[in-house]
Amino acid sequence: MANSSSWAHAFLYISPYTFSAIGIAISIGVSVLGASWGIYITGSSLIGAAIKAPRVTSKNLISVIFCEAVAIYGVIVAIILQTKLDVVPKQNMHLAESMRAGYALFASGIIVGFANLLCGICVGIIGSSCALSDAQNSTLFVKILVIEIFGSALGLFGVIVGIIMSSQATWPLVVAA
Amino acid sequence: MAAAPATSVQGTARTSSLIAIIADEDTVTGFLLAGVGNVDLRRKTNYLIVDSKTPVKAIEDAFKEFTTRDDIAVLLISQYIANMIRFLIDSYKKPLPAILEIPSKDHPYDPTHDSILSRVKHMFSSDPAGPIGRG
Amino acid sequence: MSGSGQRLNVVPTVTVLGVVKARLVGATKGHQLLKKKSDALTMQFRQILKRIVQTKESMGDIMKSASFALTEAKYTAGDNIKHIVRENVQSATIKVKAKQENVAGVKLPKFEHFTEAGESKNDLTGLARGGQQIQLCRSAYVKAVELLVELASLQTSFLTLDEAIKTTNRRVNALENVVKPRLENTISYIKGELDELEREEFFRLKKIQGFKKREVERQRKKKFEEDQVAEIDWEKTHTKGFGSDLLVPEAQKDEDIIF
Amino acid sequence: MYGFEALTFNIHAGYLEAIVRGYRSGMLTAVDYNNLSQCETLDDIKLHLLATDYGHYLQNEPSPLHTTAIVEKCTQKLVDDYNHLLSQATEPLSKFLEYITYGYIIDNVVLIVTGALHERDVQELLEKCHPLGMFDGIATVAAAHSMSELYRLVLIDTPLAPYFSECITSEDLDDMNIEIMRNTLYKAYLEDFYRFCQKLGGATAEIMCDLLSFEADRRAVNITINSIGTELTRDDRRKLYSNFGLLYPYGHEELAVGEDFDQVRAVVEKYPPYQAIFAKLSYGESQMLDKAFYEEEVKRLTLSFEQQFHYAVFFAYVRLREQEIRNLMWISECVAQNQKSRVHDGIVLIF
Repeated sequence: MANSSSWAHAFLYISPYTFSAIGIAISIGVSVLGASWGIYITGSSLIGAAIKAPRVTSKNLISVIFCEAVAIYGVIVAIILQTKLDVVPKQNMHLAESMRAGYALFASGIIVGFANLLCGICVGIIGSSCALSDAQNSTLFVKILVIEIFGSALGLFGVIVGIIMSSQATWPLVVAA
Repeated sequence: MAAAPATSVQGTARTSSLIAIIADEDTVTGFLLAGVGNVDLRRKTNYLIVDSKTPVKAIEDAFKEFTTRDDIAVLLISQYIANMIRFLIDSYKKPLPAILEIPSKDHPYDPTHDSILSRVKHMFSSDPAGPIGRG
Repeated sequence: MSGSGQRLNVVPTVTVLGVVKARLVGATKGHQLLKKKSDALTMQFRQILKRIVQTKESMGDIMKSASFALTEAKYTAGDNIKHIVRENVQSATIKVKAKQENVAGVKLPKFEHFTEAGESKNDLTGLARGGQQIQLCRSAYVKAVELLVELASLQTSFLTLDEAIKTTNRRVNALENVVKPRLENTISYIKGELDELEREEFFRLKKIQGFKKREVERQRKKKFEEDQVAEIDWEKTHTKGFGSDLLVPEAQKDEDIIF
Repeated sequence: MYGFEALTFNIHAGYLEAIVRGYRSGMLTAVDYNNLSQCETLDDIKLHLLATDYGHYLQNEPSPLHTTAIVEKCTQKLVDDYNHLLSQATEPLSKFLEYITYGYIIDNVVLIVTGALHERDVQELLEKCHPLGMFDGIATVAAAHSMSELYRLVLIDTPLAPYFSECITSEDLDDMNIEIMRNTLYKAYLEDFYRFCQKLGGATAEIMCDLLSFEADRRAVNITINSIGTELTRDDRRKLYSNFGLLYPYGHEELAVGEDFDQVRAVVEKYPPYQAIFAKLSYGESQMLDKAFYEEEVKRLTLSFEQQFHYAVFFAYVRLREQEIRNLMWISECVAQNQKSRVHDGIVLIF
């Protein structure tokens, strides 16, 4: 804190709430981005494949649901994260503990958001392949579905770590004497 | 035995003549590939392509035209097309141009329909002693 | 046959007989010659027949393989090849020359195909795809054309020979069944007629002879009667001497119808 | 950015890719071919085809069926599929799809030019054109009286214009063998297509460049073999080779001087991918080469379906359909000509 006009100094003065809010926003926003990305990848292929093989539509909705689940992860984590927010007395605002809580929520939001983004894309691409393969050969559906499940598990890892991370966030509610 | 036929080739060097074709598309294509086709200055061809849309009238006209043109020595005609204008062919008596019925690719050759061959067969079967004595 | 009983309308004389006999000899000779010609033609005809049947059969196979070669060409070079070929047509490179062959005086047309020099436009067809197949197909069709031209000349020969044999045979038969019998009839008629004449002549001569004898007899009788009348004594001696071999009953019966 | 087209590919082309794969699944399989080769008449073939994607096209065909009718209808199916794809495609896929047809356009233009030189009826010529190679104003091609006029009036507006200007000067146009012109154009087209695919990048570039290289090499080998014994000089021959592909440049130099089939074979066998093709042929035998190349091409085209998110499937689909039509033509011709023993010689199984 030698120089009060340095970037690091300025950074420290950002409110932990800002970080928390950004974390929550990233958690849901990026997750939904991932989910929608996955859905359009799957969806466009699915629609095309369904023209020649209409039977694939209902089965391959599972891929869409998997992508949708990614968004739901984001929503869940966002809700969990926002419950972590507490009202902190003003003088505790820049205590180490509240700073830690803010960063924890921020990090957990980033973890969940980007894990879900990539998970969504991953599931989407596999889902698209799944739709195409299913249209050609219906025995492939279950096999690719297994891969898809592994793909969607990636998002869960992010969710788990994110939730554990967010449990680190405690706010100093009592003003130290 | 009769005396060996006095066979002497008299090279009457007539100008070269063409081979005319009335057949389906593929057969014509094949013969054109071999170099039989000819298009003269008035854009008259020496071949007629017959498909399912060609009217019998057009075939008849082509047949009459080819048989009256003096630069044609041989007229090849697909057998199934010949069957359409059988009456014309049967009434055709001139030795030149020679009418030749050829098989087309999806109509296997049927010797019973060939007017020449049927005459040949007729002679062989009805008159085992040979064609002498008819008359 | 139809000719029996018929004869030429001639005057039955010896001269005519000579003429008719000469004609018969001519007809026989002609018949023999024509028969020979017909045999020669028939032999040729039989050969042609055999070859036509053979060639027609092999034509089926050759055309089949040729059209299959075209299929192969179309397979490798694409279906469009036929249009390209058709648009490339300009002037025929394979042509036919008509020659004439003389078999026993019958002129048989004979075709010979020949390839006119000059590069064909189809040389480079299918350069990038299926050129070889196209060339194969082309040679297959050239082979087919060769065969067909041969067949065409066989077939025209067949028709011409058929016609020639028919006329020759008609002539042979005419000679054999009409002309010759008629001439023979005429000859026998003339001969019969001449015989008749001869017999008639003989009879007449006989008659004249008889008549003359009778005349002689009568005159002798007359003389005898005159002699009897004149000199009865002479009668006995003369009658024996003159009338011994003239005593034919016929002559005696007919004595009053003369004059 | 290899591999990342998966992220954005589907925005424009996902739907069409799925459709084209759907079309692919409608292609005839080994079982179908087996059944077809058992047929006795063309009507039997029709009956079999009625159960496939071609059914809709063949059902109204009157009964004395002709092989040309079958081929025509099957081509119609390909054309309809293609037009369906093209109408929904956006840049750059639409451009790519158009590139596929340039080959047919070249064929059509050459056909009409040939016909026009011989003063044939234009309407008649148009009927013979391949439907994939139609473009607006194709009829006016025939209106041109000389080649330079043709270029100036008509071709300048077609996609072929750059190929003409690139490789043919107007002096050349008038006295050029039409077949050489076709191949020169095709060479320019292949090179252009190759550049375009490289520009597209990603899996498309990778697969398409491989396919086009194969095509270029095949053309080089075929041109060499087919020009043996013709008036085509070595330099002219060399000019017809496309400037890319596995054989480029050293193989081309060697091919250009090749004088017989075995020399060609010696040159090409130095390249491992082609060694396998030639290994199937015995020495001196060149007739089955075309089929061997078709088989290799089909193999490569089929493999392109193993990868997703690239344009090569569209190319592969059109080519495979073409091969399928060839197969059908072969089968129906064999059946029509009663050459059942030869049926299996011509079928290149696709899947």
